[in-house]
Amino acid sequence: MIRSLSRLTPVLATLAVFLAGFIACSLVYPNFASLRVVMNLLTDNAFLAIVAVGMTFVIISGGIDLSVGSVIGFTTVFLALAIERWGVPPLMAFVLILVICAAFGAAMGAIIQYFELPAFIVTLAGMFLARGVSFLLSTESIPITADLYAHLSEHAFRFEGGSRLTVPAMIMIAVVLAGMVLLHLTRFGANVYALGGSRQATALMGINVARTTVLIYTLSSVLAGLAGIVFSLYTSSGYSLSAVGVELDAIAAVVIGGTLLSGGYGFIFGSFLGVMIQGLIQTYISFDGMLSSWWAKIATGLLLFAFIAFQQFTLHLARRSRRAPAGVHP
Amino acid sequence: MALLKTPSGRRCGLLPQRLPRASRPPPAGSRRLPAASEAAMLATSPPAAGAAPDLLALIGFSKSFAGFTALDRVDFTLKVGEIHALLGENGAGKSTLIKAMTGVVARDAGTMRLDGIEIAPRSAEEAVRAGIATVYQEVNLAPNLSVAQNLFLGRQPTRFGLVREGEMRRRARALLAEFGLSIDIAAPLESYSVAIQHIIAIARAVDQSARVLILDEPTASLDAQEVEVLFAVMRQLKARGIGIVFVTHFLDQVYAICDRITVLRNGRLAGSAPVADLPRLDLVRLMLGRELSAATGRRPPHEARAPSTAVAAFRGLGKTGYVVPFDLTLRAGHVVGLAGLLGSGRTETVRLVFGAERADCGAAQVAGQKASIGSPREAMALGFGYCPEERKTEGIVAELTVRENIVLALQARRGALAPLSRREQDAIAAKFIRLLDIRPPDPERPIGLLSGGNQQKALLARWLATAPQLLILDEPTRGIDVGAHAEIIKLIRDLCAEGMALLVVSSELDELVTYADEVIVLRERAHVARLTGAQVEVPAILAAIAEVPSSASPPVRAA
Amino acid sequence: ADMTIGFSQIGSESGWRAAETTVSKAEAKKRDITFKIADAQQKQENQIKAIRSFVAQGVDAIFLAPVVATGWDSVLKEAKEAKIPVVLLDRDIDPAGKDLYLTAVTSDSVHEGKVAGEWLVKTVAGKPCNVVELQGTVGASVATNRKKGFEDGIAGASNVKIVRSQTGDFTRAKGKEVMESFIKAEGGGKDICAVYAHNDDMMVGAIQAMKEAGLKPGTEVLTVSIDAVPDIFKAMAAGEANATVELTPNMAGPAFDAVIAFKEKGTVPPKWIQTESKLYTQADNPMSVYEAKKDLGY
Amino acid sequence: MALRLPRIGTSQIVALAVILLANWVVSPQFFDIRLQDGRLFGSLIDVLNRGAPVALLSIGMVLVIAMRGIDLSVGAVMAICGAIAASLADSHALPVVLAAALGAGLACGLWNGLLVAVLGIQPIVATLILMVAGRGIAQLITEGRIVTFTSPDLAFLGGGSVLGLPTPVVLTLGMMALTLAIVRGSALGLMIEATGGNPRASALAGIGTRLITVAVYMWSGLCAALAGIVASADILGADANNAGLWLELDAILAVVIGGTSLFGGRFSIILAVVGALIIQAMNTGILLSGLPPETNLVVKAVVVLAVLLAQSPRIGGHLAGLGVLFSRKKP
Ligand SMILES: Nc1ncnc2c1ncn2[C@@H]1O[C@H](COP(=O)(O)OP(=O)(O)OP(=O)(O)O)[C@@H](O)[C@H]1O
Ligand SMILES: Nc1ncnc2c1ncn2[C@@H]1O[C@H](COP(=O)(O)OP(=O)(O)OP(=O)(O)O)[C@@H](O)[C@H]1O
Ligand SMILES: [Mg+2]
Ligand SMILES: [Mg+2]
Repeated sequence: MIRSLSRLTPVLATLAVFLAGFIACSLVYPNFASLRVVMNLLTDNAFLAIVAVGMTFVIISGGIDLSVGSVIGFTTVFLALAIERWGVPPLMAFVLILVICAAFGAAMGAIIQYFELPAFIVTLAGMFLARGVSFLLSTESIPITADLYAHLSEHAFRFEGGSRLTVPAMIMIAVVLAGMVLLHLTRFGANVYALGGSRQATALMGINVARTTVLIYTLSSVLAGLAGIVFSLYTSSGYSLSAVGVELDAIAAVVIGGTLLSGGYGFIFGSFLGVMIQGLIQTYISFDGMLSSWWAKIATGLLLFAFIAFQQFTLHLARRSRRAPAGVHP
Repeated sequence: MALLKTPSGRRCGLLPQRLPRASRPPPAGSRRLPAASEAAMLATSPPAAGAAPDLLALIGFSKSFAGFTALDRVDFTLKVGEIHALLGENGAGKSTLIKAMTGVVARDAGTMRLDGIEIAPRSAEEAVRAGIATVYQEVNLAPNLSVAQNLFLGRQPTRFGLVREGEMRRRARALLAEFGLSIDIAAPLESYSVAIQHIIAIARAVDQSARVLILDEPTASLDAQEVEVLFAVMRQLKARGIGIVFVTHFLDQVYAICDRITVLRNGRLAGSAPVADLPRLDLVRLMLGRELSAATGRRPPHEARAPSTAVAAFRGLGKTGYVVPFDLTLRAGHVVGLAGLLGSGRTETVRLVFGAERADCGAAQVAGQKASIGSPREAMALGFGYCPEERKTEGIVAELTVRENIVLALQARRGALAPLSRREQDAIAAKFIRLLDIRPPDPERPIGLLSGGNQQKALLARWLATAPQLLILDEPTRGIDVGAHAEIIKLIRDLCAEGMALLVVSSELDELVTYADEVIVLRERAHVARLTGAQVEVPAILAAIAEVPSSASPPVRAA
Repeated sequence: ADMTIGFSQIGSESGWRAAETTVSKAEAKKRDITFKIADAQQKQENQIKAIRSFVAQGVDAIFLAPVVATGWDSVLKEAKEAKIPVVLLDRDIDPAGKDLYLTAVTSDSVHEGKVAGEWLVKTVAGKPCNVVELQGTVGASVATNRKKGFEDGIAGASNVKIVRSQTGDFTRAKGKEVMESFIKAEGGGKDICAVYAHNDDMMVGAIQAMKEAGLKPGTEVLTVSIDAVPDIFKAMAAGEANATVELTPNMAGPAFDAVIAFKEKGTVPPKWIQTESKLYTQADNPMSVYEAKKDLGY
Repeated sequence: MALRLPRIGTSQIVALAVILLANWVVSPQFFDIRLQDGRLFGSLIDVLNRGAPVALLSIGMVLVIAMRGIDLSVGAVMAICGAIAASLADSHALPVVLAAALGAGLACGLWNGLLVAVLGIQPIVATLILMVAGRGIAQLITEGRIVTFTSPDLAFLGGGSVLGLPTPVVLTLGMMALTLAIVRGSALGLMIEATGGNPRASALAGIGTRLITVAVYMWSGLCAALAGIVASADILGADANNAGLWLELDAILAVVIGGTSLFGGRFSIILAVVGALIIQAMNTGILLSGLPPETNLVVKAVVVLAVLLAQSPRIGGHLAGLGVLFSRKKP
């Protein structure tokens, strides 16, 4: 039991780091410790967290998906065009884009699987492709004026002091929970972990590795599409340059959350915390506001370092304290 | 109660001594018959070979890898309710035949019938669906998943699509209990030793097997008790009419349980016969294509040896939570053996000695000088060498060639800036390939493509190439065939005669006593007995191992 | 004035942007305003976050240099709900949001392109002229607008023709690389009559490429670009560049004044405070302009 | 990853040749080369010259990747070192300028190496820290401006030529030769491949894996510094905002096109450089083609996929040789 609990240590360490960071920020800025800041964290990072959930599956399986940022960009452009220019009803457009994304992800997964190519490069090509196609669709930013959008962006649980739990945040929370169930409680989830532990062993155990791989990339792309929908709700527009570099943010969040980039270990909740830590760093920097743009970057880097070093240290302590005395093996 | 790595009797026909084991009823008969008569007895007992219908029939299996022929028109038949030994030297093609059968390796030619119906599985998944469950030679489970998940991966009990964790754990416990294993099944697989991982792999396959069960060297890392448990399970399956293919290098086990033997040599079918028709000597000749040199005899009497200088001495070396502090002296020309149960701390002991794990107390003296050993590098600088137990994860670098793997340690000791010339490397590789008979004798082949036993030999070569003063070997003969086994034991003796100090961990006690000058017995991560001279005998070691432990539960697992 | 203003700046992708930041800070200091700048690193989501956090901090006004025209409705509504006036700098946003901000201090980038195009038409005076165009980042609204404006500017002159157009990502290095390949593709550059670049940085790179290829920019090949950063004046002084259209980095100054007037006197400023798009040529004493501009933080 | 017999790199060379031919089709003067002012001049030379920064980065990156690492910071390190070089160029002699810039690159590499080898942080996040902060540092040095210089010495490194070849090309070849000499002339190459292949086994075999890790990141920093100097020298100024932006992805792509696995192990420096040339040939081809810029990325995606598929074990017939028998376990 102790050994199985110990697998949670990285997540607990990340949680501790996040809380410590939040408290530290609140001590510096009195306005910080407010429900509003927390709700903003949730809303502003909703699309990132949704992508990070998909990315967690991919990374745990030993892969990587660099295409997600571009898929978000593509999704927003597609939605804007479909709704504004082609007159597709918004809900219909959502379904359509998710199907397109699923096909896109499945294609990448199939190429990775059947041609035995590195995921990094296949999804990099996917990243070029998705962004390139959105340029072809439109290089202009297109506002989405559909009623549904206005309605959804108005819709929110409102709390005291003007803070709101918005639709994007609610979708994100649902995705995180569903991701946790899928990863931790289903056969598919176990197969994902097994793939990351040893691809070859998984095949030898009689798991359909090809199907699992294709499904994983499909899932990641579908979630990226969903994140794109959320992003378009968030900005009520479609723009081919939106969400550039989000793949790196998502990967960083997943890894900060305690998932091993080499696969096999990790938790959805950890990735969620990773997203929140990144959001926290940004919020801190914008609260400070006195940093010139370069100092802001340096500070972001240093804070990232501080968080990771602290996390490493916490893990180290946790491991040390768990070591039993001689002769009594856990 | 303690699980024991009992002496084998596995290879020399010695009687296995049993230790009291509260939780498990003593197996029927405390004595086992000598191998030959046992085989004779088995041959007369049902099911009579030949009477049963063919379950699995392979015809003309061929496979070559980039010009190298691993299988050449091999035929093989397995009958209903038969346990069929598949034997051969390292690299003979046993594992390849198995992988070709299950579709993991695409065969070049050959047809295969199960119950008279032609099948051609193209992946392990299809093989399992066709009713063929397999334990491959290298443990092939997901190291990061829990034991329970590994047992039920792909077939977990579910409700509404969700895995019923509780139910799965319950079943996992029940399944492992059949194998006398009571471990934390929620812990990740990799936290257990290879031996336990192997049992888990077997349990998974047994639980899956519908028609055919294939076991590729399942017993390599098991001790006698576990082997016995496995055999009991195999007999049950056999009674249910399941056909079992069994690969091993322990001939006693063949005679103890198998009905029929098929021997491969250099990828060809060398012969196939009921056990009764193939006495041990004939079998060995069939496998090797020659007589076995009489190398496994007893070594000269212990008294004859004068105490020599200490190469290394450790005082109070230990680490909290890892190994209780111990004293250990290693002398030139002496072999110190470490004996104990699974998880008794033998591997831990040698890792401390080699600095692979940093000790937190104690002192070391090497060649009379005070020394600190904080890392393998420091240990190597002092003339130590360490051939680890877990070949796949800690030994080989799979994609490097045999040559590169062999020179790796020597090169590391010389430092990056003093590279061995290609000529020197070729010479070293050629020398050890010849000396240890590594097959195929191609130094430029990625080592990952060699058979398991040949990888083990190349690792041994890696350390021999550094000509160490102290060589530490952890289970050096695991997975090695009869012929090579004898060679390696001879090699250990020769090294010893040349004045090298050796520290050897081995689970095969009667092999250990043939070369050890001193045996240290471990229990629960502590050194509990030291046997020297005439005391180095299997019964004495067993007695020391068996001494009722002071605390209630033994480490790692309890029965 | 004793107030705190938050500025969501796009990023620091170019010298011009750096100058805008520097000048804004200086202007804030002049007026004793606490000025918080959040660098969005070219990401709209970061700008939205920054605005949210300014609202959470309760600043007195928010300046926004929007990276893209659309998608500001909901966050600007939040600011409005919190009764914080927003001023747009440098770029406008989508018309749907007009009531969401106080005023916009911007230049008209279509107009800039047009000024450049008209200058070229006038300068070649009816002679046939093949133009190569160095575009800004694909999808950036400034690039789209400056392209459109230039095309409008040359629309009437059938002798002026864009023969090649590629993106140089607004950077010197890419400007140089793209120009190199234009020269190769257009017969060693002999067929190129003029270069139009969406910003001066790309033009500086392109000038280098032309010089290395043995061409004479400024005489053999005409150049016209936009922004008026100091280095282009150096090139003009050396006779290697012909014209540039100024985009002033001082957008914040008028914005501060508008906010102060609004806060203190309740004066509602006009919806659009347009900055001048002044054309500079070699005739405008480039060296003195260079001296005047070189310490502005470009 | 399945084990295969050693690669010879035919597929990469063929890919490069095919792309060059395609360039020739879209632009018939592609192979024309003329001598002007003692310097070769032509599209082919442009491919070499413009490919130099990514080629330099890939020389360092291939070693890092062979060690199972990754270095996302190279673009930022380029910016830092370019900024240092440009800001010192007019006030100091060239050796001082170079020493400062290269020293900064080594220091950046040391930082990365320490985070990875000593603190045990996963390489991708460890180097992400410098990727983010490094660009800030570079901008701090230039204060966000483009710092220009006039020193002809430094300019020579970007725009000059040696024996007709542009200096960046010569520098790249020199760096490649030097790296090859160090790595293959000593046992370092073997040790890097062993460590990347199986870190635990290598440590037990007595290889000083930590030291090598730090050294390899430092070398990557050095290569990035040189790339940064070249990039600054090329435009006679340091553009801290844009220098090396996203080039880390190109460098990684080059390494992978060059056949080195992202899971470490066997590597080839020459093929990584060929990979960089493949990427640049593609970019140059796109510029020459006259297609509208909106299509750039789509073309790039298609070409990258085609190059990869040609390398796939399933398609590149003879390379497929051996099946999936044993595979390396990941940590
Ligand atoms: N993928 C492969 N590529 C090249 N050669 C291979 C490959 N797989 C196996 N071989 C070769 O085929 C031969 C047979 O190997 P196999 O693993 O079947 O031997 P084995 O009989 O199981 O030996 P052991 O008792 O040592 O396990 C060996 O010489 C091995 O080197
Ligand atoms: N701290 C630990 N956590 C989890 N598992 C451990 C730990 N320490 C040891 N083990 C596992 O328990 C196994 C048995 O321990 P140990 O290596 O001491 O046994 P041994 O006496 O060498 O027996 P053998 O080598 O025959 O398995 C180890 O190989 C290892 O896999
Ligand atoms: Mg085998
Ligand atoms: Mg052991």
